[in-house]
Amino acid sequence: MKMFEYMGKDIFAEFGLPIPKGRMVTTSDGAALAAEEIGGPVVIKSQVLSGKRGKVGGIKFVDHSEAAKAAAQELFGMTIQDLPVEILLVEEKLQIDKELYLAITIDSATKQPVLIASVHGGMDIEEVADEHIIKKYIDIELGMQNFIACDVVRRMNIPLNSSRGKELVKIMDRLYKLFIQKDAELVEINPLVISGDRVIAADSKITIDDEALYRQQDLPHVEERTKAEKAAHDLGLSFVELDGDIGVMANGAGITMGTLDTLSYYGGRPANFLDAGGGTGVEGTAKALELILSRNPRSIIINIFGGITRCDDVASAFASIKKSRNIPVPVVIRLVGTNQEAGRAILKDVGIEAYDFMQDAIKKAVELAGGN
Amino acid sequence: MKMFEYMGKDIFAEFGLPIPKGRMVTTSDGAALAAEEIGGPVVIKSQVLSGKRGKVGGIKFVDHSEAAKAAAQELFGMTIQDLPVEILLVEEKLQIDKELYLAITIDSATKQPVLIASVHGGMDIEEVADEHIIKKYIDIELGMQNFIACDVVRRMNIPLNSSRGKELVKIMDRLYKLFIQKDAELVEINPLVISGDRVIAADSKITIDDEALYRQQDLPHVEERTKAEKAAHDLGLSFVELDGDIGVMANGAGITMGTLDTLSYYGGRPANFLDAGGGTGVEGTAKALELILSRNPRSIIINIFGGITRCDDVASAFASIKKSRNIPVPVVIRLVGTNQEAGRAILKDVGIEAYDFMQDAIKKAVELAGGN
Amino acid sequence: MAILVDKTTNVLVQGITGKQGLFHTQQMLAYGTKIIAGTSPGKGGTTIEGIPVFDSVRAACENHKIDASVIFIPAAYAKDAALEALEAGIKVVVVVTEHIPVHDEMILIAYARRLKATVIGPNTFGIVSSGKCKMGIPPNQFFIPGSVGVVARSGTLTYEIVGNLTAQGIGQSTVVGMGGDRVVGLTFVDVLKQFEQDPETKVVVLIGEIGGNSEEEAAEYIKEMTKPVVAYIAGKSAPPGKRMGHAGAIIERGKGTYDGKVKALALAGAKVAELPFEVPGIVKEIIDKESSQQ
Amino acid sequence: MAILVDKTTNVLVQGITGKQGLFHTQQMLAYGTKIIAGTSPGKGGTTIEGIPVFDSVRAACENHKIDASVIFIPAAYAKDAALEALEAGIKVVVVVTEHIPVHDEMILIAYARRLKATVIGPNTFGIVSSGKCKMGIPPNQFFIPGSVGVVARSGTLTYEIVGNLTAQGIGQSTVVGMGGDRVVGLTFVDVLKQFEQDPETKVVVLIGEIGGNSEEEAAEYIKEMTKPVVAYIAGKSAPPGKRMGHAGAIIERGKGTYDGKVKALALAGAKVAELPFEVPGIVKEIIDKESSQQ
Repeated sequence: MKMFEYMGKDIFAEFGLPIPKGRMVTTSDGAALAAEEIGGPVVIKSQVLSGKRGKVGGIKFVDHSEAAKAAAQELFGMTIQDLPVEILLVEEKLQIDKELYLAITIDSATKQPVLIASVHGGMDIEEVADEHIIKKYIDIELGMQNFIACDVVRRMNIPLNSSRGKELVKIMDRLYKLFIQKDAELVEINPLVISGDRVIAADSKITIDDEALYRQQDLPHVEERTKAEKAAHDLGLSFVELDGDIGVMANGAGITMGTLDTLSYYGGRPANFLDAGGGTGVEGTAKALELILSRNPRSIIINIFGGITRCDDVASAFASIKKSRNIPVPVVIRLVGTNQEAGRAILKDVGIEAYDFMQDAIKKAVELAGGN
Repeated sequence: MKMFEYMGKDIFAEFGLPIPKGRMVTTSDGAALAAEEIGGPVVIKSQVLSGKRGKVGGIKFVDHSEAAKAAAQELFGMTIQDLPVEILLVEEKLQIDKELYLAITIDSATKQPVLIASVHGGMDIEEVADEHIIKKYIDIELGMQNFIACDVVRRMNIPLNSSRGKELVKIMDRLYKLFIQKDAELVEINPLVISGDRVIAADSKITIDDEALYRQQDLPHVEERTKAEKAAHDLGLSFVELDGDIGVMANGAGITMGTLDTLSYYGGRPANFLDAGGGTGVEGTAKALELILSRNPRSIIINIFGGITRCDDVASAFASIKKSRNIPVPVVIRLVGTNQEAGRAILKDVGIEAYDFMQDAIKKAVELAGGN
Repeated sequence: MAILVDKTTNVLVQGITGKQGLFHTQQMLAYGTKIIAGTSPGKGGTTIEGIPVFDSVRAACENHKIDASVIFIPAAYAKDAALEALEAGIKVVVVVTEHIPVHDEMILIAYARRLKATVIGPNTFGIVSSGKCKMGIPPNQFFIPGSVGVVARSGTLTYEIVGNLTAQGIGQSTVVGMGGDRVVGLTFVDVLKQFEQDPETKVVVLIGEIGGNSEEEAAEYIKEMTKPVVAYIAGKSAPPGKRMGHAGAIIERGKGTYDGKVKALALAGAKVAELPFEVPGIVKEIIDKESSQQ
Repeated sequence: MAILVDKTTNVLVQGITGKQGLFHTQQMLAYGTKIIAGTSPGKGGTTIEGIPVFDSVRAACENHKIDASVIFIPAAYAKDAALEALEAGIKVVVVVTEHIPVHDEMILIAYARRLKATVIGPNTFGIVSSGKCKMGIPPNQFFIPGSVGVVARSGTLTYEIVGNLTAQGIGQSTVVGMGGDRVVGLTFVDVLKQFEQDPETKVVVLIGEIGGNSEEEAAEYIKEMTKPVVAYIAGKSAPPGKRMGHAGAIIERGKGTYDGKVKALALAGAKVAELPFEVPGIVKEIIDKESSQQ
């Protein structure tokens, strides 16, 4: 779950990480008031879950509160990468002496947290040359230790005895605590601004592990999924909308991808990715079909190779749906694996002959969709 | 640093460990009031840093507040193992279904925390047979995990699904948190009382690592040392009063013990143990001598083998003291090690010929004390 | 011979009394797995399917020699269960559970590494040493003994490919599911090294997918291998930036692409199948060629 | 030969610019120790006594091959310094610092154990491989090369005994101070095993004290040793329940007594001296006897 910048900064504050003076507003009057409270020049930033807002004019600098109101009105009218701007963050404008980059994320290869730092902050870290990026893997059993932060500061060529050096050591320590305690996949400060003697997080980017949300109940909820994707997720289905005309359902991410690849190979175009996962019952299967049908496909391919998923369960679910509602397009089913004989018998009763091999079933589905 | 029972229970409460209803009082009127607040029968417990208070009548059970006042008056008149009773803890009297034992301490051999549990609580754990004691070493990098507590509960033959089993798992988890967060050397609950559905810490014993007190500033301070021992400690000296008539000073615990052993071997009786440690200056040496003289010895042996301690420093310190004050008893000095030539020259200037070997010096000191 | 688990492996099932635990215990027993104990806190002393149940792993280990454990425990408690198995000294731990928080995964894998134990998963179908021992959830009928070692990230895709191998009479030495999560215990390289050492394994099938860089790392090792490797990478048609089910299966910032992986593998000498059902044919060709050369 | 450190050991001094660090660096250099770098955060790039100073251990290791580190850092920061040395891959770390919180000691020793590194101390005088390498604070003049291995808990008592050995012309292979704290990196057994393996060591002197049970554990191992062991235990005259300086030196609950330790050691075949200055005579007797037998 990605957090909005202002939410991330609230969390930063909770962990003692320095943030600019400011607050979130939802009206242009609110923006004017906030600017007045802050006093002096302010920056007004659109709160959207997109990293590109600066480039498309989603951030404005103004000198006083009247200008803030006007700027806010303008921003509230924008959409950034299809996302309407509904929230703004009004903050003191920082004097910027230097922009650093600091992040902690998870490294799949070494299976541990990695701290990433650079003295070339302010731009997308992907654009920073490798030799300017410092990576420090953190032993998760040892955790963040003072010497680790000190050594990163040294590698940044920032004097350890300077006030900014000491401040950075503290920031790394607190950022790591946040990363651990909030089950973060990513915490990023870009830029981390050096402003005179202060070191301040001018932006925040926090992604929380979806699987850990159950134990992070005090975090605000942010919904990134489309309505359909969310409905699917709540049922344990993984659903992604694509732009073709053949509905796809399979059980398992790998085989679903394999199904899409095969479909494309035979000239078909998938309308969706739908991984029904393991052990989906009648409700899940019904919902899955509904999602697929919502894309108005010309045909549907269901490709099941049962492990945890039992073929008879899938067949029963499909049969009961087929009896109770109209499915307006042809459905091709491939069904093998656990309890496959029982499953095939159930399908036969509702007039469907299951396929043995996925390539045959997929070919058939492409054919039934009538090509492109 | 040992904590009083009532302090330990405050800390227990801070960590969510269940304690009886009650509070600390310092007057008998206060005891009566506390008993009234609690309602029903209460127990009044002398707050002294001695484990034997129960056996000498330092704990009283009464049924109402008038009786509480009388009992408190009686307790305030007591001394327990030389310690005057100045504080009482008044608590609800628990219905006791079973008494357990639970503690976490540090195991020197395996260099890690060890959880100790027994279903035979209520008595000194030293009196419990080995086969009734459960020990579980805790990997300090892994910490306390649910499965560890569950397995201890299983070994106590308490059903894991029972409410008391679940409560115990929670208590172990919290006790370990306390142990770690408070830099404890020992946390002990004896007895841990099972009272109906409740599991309650009827007593508390917490010892905090003295070396960690600097980072445990929010703990109340408890002084266990005698005045002289405390003065010594504040100067980095380790001082223990003994009952002989020869003053002893050496540098290092081992050599001080070796000096005492040798002194005893030659028929002398030490008046004290004084380890001056490494690198004591004029002030420390002067204080050390003062402490030794406060025991009215007949002679003094100073046994220095210099490593961190530099012989010239010790000699200078001693010489300056000898010049400024009267030392009423003979002092024998053995001085070898770092900068020994310089040290010996300094001593020679104040009329003292240092010895080479400790046995010779010690023999001389015993001789000068005039035997027994 | 086989890798990691074998005919003689004494298996513990953690969470044996749960719905999934029980169903798959029955399936594993039917496959011939030597399950000798199970755990279920509070149910110690009972038996299920003839298997003794204990309150804890320690309790099981006090009564039986256990070599490997397979975990069917809900995500919120799975870390504790895996740590418990590791702490008790079990050296192969299969974590079937999906949806485990990634921080929990980092902790349990760090602990396993310290104890020099192997964690298979989390979020894995498990491991099958065909005809000898199955730990996990794959359907029994598709796994027959033979000389092909299979290692994969994804479950059903593996069944698909192994099922097709079996349909063509090509058996497997061991089939290993590394798990679909971002942080898992094994890498392709870990498993390839074992197959390289295993006398029973003649050909290795690697089933990868887009995202991450473990296929690229595998390619580096494949260069040194003496045994032929056949690979299939899922996700050729997946659009960048969209997460396809697995935490790992996403093309981000131009890394972990299909083309990059295929190129690395091909350069390393692996034969790369374009579609999943092409794998058995390529394997068969290699086997036939090798046997004709002997 | 010697144990743990030798002529070729490249030594780092952590806290080299502090008062103690500097004084003992001079002493160690005078003894012939191969000190090749020091650390002092914020002073990287300078030199002291001709030794290059770095901001961190990693920075030192980037520029020099370091084999061992000796730490002169105040108690509150000593854990971090020791972890830093260990994390940088240094395999012998001598922690001279006293008054380190015991929880910090448990953490750093657990980490060292994981990395298979040796921690000497905390609260130790250090280690001397006589005539080759001194890491720590003992006075130089009392340590001459020879065939006696010495292992002790206490510092000055060791100088006392080693000084007397040297005065009688009996040199030492290596002298190891385990440290006086309740939790330290080494046990007597760890060190005895090394002496047993070291060809240069002919006789071992064990200097123990009341409290704890490491002397009793040592006795168990001494039974298996081929080399003669001479022991002295301090604290015969100490009253029970009083802590004598060291965290360890206390007789509690009837455990760790003088008599118990002496009995265990004597039963194991060690010669136990009653007073510290008797040790050299007993060692000399053993050496003379052995050389007359050859």
